[in-house]
Amino acid sequence: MLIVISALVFFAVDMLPGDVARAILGSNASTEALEALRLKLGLDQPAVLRYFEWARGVLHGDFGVSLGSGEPVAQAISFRLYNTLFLAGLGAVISVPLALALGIGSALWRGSLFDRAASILTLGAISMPEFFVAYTLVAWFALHFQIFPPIATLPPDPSFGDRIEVLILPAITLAFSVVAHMMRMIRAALIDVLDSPYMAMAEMKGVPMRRRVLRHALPNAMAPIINVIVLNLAYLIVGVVVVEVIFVYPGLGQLLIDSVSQRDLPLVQASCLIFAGLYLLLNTVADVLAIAFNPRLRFPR
Amino acid sequence: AEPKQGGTFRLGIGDFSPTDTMDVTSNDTKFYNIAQLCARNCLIEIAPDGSLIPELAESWGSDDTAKVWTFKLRSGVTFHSGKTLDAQDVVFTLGRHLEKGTTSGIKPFLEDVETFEAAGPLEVKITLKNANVDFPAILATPNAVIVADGNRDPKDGNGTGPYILENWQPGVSASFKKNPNYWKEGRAHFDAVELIGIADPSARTSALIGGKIDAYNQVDLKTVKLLKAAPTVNILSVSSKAHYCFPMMMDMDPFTNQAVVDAMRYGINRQDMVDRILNGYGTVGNDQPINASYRYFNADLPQREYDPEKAKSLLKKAGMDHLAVTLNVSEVPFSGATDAAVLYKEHAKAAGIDIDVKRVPDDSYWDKIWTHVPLCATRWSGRLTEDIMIGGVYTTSAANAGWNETAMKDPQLDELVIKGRSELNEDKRRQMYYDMQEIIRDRGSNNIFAFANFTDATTKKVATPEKLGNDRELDSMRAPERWWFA
Amino acid sequence: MTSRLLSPLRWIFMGLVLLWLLASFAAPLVAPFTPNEIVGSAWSGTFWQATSEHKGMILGADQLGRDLFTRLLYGTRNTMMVALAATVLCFVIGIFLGFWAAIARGAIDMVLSRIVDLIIAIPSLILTLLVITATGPSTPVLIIVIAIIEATRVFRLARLTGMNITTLEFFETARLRGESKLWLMTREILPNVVRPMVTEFGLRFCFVFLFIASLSFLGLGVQPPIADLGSMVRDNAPALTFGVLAPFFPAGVIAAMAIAMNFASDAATDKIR
Amino acid sequence: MTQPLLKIDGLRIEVEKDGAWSEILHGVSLDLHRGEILGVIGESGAGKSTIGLAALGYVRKGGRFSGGTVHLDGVEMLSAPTAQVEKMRGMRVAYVAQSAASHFNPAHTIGDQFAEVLRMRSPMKKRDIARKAADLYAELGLPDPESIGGRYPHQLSGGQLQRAMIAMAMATDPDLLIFDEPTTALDVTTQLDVLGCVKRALTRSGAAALYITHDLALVAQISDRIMVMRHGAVVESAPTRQMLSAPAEDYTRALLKGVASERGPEFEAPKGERALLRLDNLTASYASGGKTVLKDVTVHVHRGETVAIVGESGSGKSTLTRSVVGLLPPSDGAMVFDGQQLLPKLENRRGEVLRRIQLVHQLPDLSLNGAQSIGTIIGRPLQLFRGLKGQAQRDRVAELLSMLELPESYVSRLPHQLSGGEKQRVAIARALAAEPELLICDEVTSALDQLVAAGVLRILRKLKEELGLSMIFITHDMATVREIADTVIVMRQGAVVNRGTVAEVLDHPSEPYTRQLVEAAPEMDPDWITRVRPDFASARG
Ligand SMILES: Nc1ncnc2c1ncn2[C@@H]1O[C@H](COP(=O)(O)OP(=O)(O)OP(=O)(O)O)[C@@H](O)[C@H]1O
Ligand SMILES: Nc1ncnc2c1ncn2[C@@H]1O[C@H](COP(=O)(O)OP(=O)(O)OP(=O)(O)O)[C@@H](O)[C@H]1O
Ligand SMILES: [Mg+2]
Ligand SMILES: [Mg+2]
Repeated sequence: MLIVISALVFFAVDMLPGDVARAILGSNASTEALEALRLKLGLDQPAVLRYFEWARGVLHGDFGVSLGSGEPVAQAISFRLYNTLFLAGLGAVISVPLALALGIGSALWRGSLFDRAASILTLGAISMPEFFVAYTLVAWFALHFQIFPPIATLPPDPSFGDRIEVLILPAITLAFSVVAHMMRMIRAALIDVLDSPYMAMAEMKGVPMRRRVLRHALPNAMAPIINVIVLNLAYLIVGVVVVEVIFVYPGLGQLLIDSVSQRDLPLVQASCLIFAGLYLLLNTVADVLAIAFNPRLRFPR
Repeated sequence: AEPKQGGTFRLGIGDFSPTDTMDVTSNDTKFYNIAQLCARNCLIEIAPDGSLIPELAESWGSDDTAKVWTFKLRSGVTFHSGKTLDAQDVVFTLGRHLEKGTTSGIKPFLEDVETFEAAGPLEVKITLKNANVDFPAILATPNAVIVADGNRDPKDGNGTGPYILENWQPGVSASFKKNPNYWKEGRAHFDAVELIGIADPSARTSALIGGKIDAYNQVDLKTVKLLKAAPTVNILSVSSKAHYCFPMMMDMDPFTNQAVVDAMRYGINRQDMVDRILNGYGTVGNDQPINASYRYFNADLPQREYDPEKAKSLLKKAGMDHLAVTLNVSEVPFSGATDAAVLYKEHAKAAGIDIDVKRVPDDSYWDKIWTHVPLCATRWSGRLTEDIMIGGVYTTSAANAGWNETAMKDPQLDELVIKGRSELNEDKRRQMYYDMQEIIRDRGSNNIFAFANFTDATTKKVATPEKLGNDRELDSMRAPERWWFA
Repeated sequence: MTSRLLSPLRWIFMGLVLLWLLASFAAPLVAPFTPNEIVGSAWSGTFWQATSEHKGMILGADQLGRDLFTRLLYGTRNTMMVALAATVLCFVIGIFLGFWAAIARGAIDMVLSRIVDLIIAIPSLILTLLVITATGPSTPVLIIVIAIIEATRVFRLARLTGMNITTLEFFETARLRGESKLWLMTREILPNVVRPMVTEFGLRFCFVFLFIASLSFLGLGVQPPIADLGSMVRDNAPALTFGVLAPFFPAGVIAAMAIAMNFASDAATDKIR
Repeated sequence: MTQPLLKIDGLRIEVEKDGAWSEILHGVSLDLHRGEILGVIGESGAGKSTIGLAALGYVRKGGRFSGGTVHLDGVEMLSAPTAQVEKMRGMRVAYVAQSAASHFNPAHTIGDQFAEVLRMRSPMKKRDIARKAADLYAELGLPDPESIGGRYPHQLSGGQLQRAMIAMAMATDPDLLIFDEPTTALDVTTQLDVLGCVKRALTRSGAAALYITHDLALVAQISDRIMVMRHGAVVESAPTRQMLSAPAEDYTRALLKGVASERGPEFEAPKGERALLRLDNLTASYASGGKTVLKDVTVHVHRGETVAIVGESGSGKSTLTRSVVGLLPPSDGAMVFDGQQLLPKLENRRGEVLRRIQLVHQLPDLSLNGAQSIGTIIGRPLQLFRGLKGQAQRDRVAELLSMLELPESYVSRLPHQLSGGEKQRVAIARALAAEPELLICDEVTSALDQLVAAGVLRILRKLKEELGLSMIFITHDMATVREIADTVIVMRQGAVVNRGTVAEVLDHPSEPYTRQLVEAAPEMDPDWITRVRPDFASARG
């Protein structure tokens, strides 16, 4: 899978009109400088050869060097990857409990005012473009009330607290875009379960509501819930580009966009592979968790 | 007022790249430029009035063929590392731009150099193949900063400049602290400087208003009026050489016909462009690339005005009563290009010209669109000298090098450009440049409708000298060295 | 139940949205100005601070000085058409292939599922970027690209729900009659999964709407000067920092459309069974 | 007499249907004393479960109490505060649901579910609870009583689950137990086991019980009194023996009579004539290399003959039919239909072959496409196999409907607007529309209640006589076999263990497994269970 993706991305980016050298040197560069750079980067070689060259490196744990800066890719990516994961993690910490609370609440009180309000609010939130949410949050909470910093620049050696402080607004922005989807799916999954006979049985055993939901319903709705949470986590990681741009946060998404426009293949490749790898990893985690939560799969007969 | 000392100056910069390094032959972003001028000095500085004043070179001059140039270096200047500056450092540094396989941005301007030589411990001799009266100006650009002999490390920020590099994150930020031994008097007032790359214009604005940065460049002109009204913000605006164009390719239909070209140029309302796209932060253009920011601006040329009727009659002359053209744009050439194109479309409607605005991908704009389609949008940030601006873009040789965006090939213009380079007589030289401007305006096919100002924003805490440099933005990129906190 | 209490509000809301949609489709008749005409200076002249200069402007001017209300009407119409076209197309593709995989199983299912996984695993913004950079942007390309990317999500749902149906006895009976694949898809499976599909349609529509908007942010969306809600938000967004309300209007319309679409799909699913 | 343990008085319950409330229980009253077992019977939808649940003060989602009272040991369950109701439900009254499989929470072990209420509401220690569970499991005859509590529901068989459910209900030594058809989902032998458990457990604990079923023979075995319900109201209520010997109401009489069988003339296989369908030495499994589900099965069906296939659940009856129709190609053996080789794969069979063999499934809810009208469902094979369109098709559909005694107006209805028996008749009509020569019925009556099933059987018999159809009839109910079949094949674990005419196989079973099957079918006699299973003898008689 990863191999196919890497090949696909490599040749797709390679076939894009536009020229690495021009992209790196900018529009003012002289023809001669461009030619020089092309030679230096080995762009005179056919793409297939370069791909295999690259693939061989990767197999030996070497992702190559960035065409633009000459820095090793692994080094260029690692701290940005950490940043992106941190932001996505914070987004998840905000959105997952919120989505769970809203989803459980509206499944329990189906058709109630709470249910309706939650669904309208989250739908409204989902339909707001991210950059709009981001600008609005900045205008209010950073500029008007001055509670949070308007951009997420980090000091050279940021402490945990530093990070949290600057990332609150970006994380909320991210949460906006995923809470609705998660909440709706959680609600649907729970409603399926709540209607099942064993939930009625629990009620007939005199089990109080809280315990019914938490102990009886949730574990059985876990598979679809985990699935949607994981999908959205993947989205949080991959979908942060816009948020990173607006909040000036040095993450991987930003790097990926920059590298695509610079045709910096090793960087694009590595970033795409990381994204795809994370996606696959998360999917696997979802599968594993689904098994862990389902005794039928855990203890096959 | 007497500048105060101290504070950390945080500067938001809207043009940067993950590939920025401290290598002097690295690529040419504004982030890179400012960083270089923080850590290093040039031989020559451009004063706010545009004149060239001594920096690392105390004095310079040429023989009377304008081919051999001598630069006398200042004595006692030390690098951050403690090493003392000498001629060998200069020879090494400048030589790097001519090395084989270099990707230096000023290589084309130094192409005429035959040799760099150390004529003494503090004297450098440069011999040119062809005469160039304007040669010293080249050594005043931020690309021409001087590093210590042998310094090729892209991460090494060692220099003679006002600040010492402490931290460098490509495409993200850089931080500097004050150089306690800085040789220049009355400069470098901050304790520390931080450069932060912020691509999104709105993010730059919020960062400034929110107090995360003290100044930034490239103010979003769309909102500049709103920004100006903010109580904590100062807008700094100086006229510049940067111009906005809709170039037409003379070798592609329908612009093979000069009447059509002129109709297009009478069909644009330049003042409206300046008012709406630049929000007043600029001046109208006159279809030639030289303005009052250059030494030899021909102010006598009549201004081309918006005249739909004239455009119509020109079209009729060309045998058409209706013209439909496609204008390719993206936000790459300048922010607001799409809006400008849409505005142009509205203006041209009155002249019976139907402009179809086509938004093309940002990504391959320079490769696929520019000089490849009859009509697109461009922006030039201007060049050091009239010679480089005109010679580099409007001549036959420029066309061969792929830089001539109108495919203009005019033998008289080509000849004038060559002559202008070696003419030592000031008056004659001026007249030559006046003529060149007239030729481009009347016989060329660029639609240069506006010159933009350099527009920066600072908080009210920041104080600046009365007159700001206008060679580049942010006080000719020397804000960290020249500004202070009030 | 409280839902009864709320439903009049809901119908009023739906009525307003419908009215707005009608107005937008009759935009040339209703709008006070033409969409590209410049009538004032940037972000001036909302109705509460209108001067004589701004007669007839309700929500003021946009970043270029065009009438925001007029562009809002045109923008709704254009964006609706693109989003609807893309959503419908992605459902046609997704459902067809999803059902096909569910019926055929085996190798066909494997291949289709792998391809879908592949597309999903590549960040969609990057994918679009690649495709549009290669083909050049145009509305049909935009619709097709969005449809294909979103179709992968529909495929998964269609395949899963389809699989459930194929295990049921009436489906088996139809197979035993020797029915064609097309009949199996359209007559046996489809009518029985309308409910999840319609719900998904509402959500998908939102996502498509948003996707177009975020493409506009990267400059890949609908062509200017055609009004499009996403680009309108983007173009006016810088003013947000200064408390100008202009970007709120297109954003509000997007949200209202999305909410209405979901209400409509809810209502539709309530009707079914 | 003392105060009754459970007193339901004038109970009315409404449910919401299409936005309006309609009453499904019209003022039902009953008394139940300590130590007494009340059997509640009636056709499907009579309101039996509803009243059972009401004893817990519970009403299903979408329903509400609209009148009357439910007193449990003096507590009014309908108006008591939630906390008190929950406490009563946990400790004093317990419910045993019809399908244990779906009423156990799949995410927890049965031991945890057993212990849940005790842990919440009693001071018992964890260890003591486990002890108690093991004792109950042992008493109910579950294997490995010490460790079975650690298993998850899916790891138990249906019969075991049902017993675990009974154990769970008895965990708190409740005063009242509600059994809601605890054996309908089980095959006859398992049913007998569970029944025995119930009886013994009740005897031991001395609790009162409400035993709900639609099977008169079953209820006769276990209850002291019987209450007959219909359409949400009580038809009559009397002590068991009195009810069986002298039913007061017509409806009760009809119920009793429905069980008695009537038979047509004996079938004679025409000598020398080749069988219509010959299955010789079929072997099949679901996954290649997986468990062999059919082992060497040989079945012959002659023209006009009805072959019944019986056997416990999972014995491979359905699998056999799947092989015949082409859904599961056998790995070995020969299939010949009317002298022609039957191709193993459905995709390769010609339309004509598909037409001549028709299959009717067990669950009418699943075998009809809920999105198509009855007209379409029956019309489609007409169009596909016989090219009938328009008026001709409509006429034929009407004809088929009337043949199955359904009103013509049903053509425009959707399946969910029909009752279970009606749905099953539509499914049969659809099969007949193809004018098949062989009709395969896979448990077509087991999901229906007795009276409705009897109706369907009667029609099938009529069709068989009128059209001379050949049939394979799968069932696990011996009474049904007697009613419709000519020959019987008994299957066990994928193999045929016995075959012959109905009389040979059922009346004088020589093969041990067949005998077991025949004997496990309850008879309408209160003493039958003590006769076949002396170990279940109750102290109360
Ligand atoms: N929640 C509900 N919504 C709508 N109708 C209901 C609901 N619960 C029960 N009913 C209807 O009430 C009637 C009585 O149902 P109940 O389950 O008590 O019957 P039953 O005698 O137990 O039938 P069965 O033998 O099929 O279990 C049926 O017609 C049923 O369709
Ligand atoms: N799709 C399947 N895949 C794998 N095994 C199956 C499948 N369907 C049935 N089996 C297994 O095949 C065996 C025979 O099943 P079959 O459905 O033929 O039994 P049956 O006699 O019809 O039982 P019932 O009376 O419950 O309908 C069982 O052990 C069952 O678990
Ligand atoms: Mg019931
Ligand atoms: Mg079966």
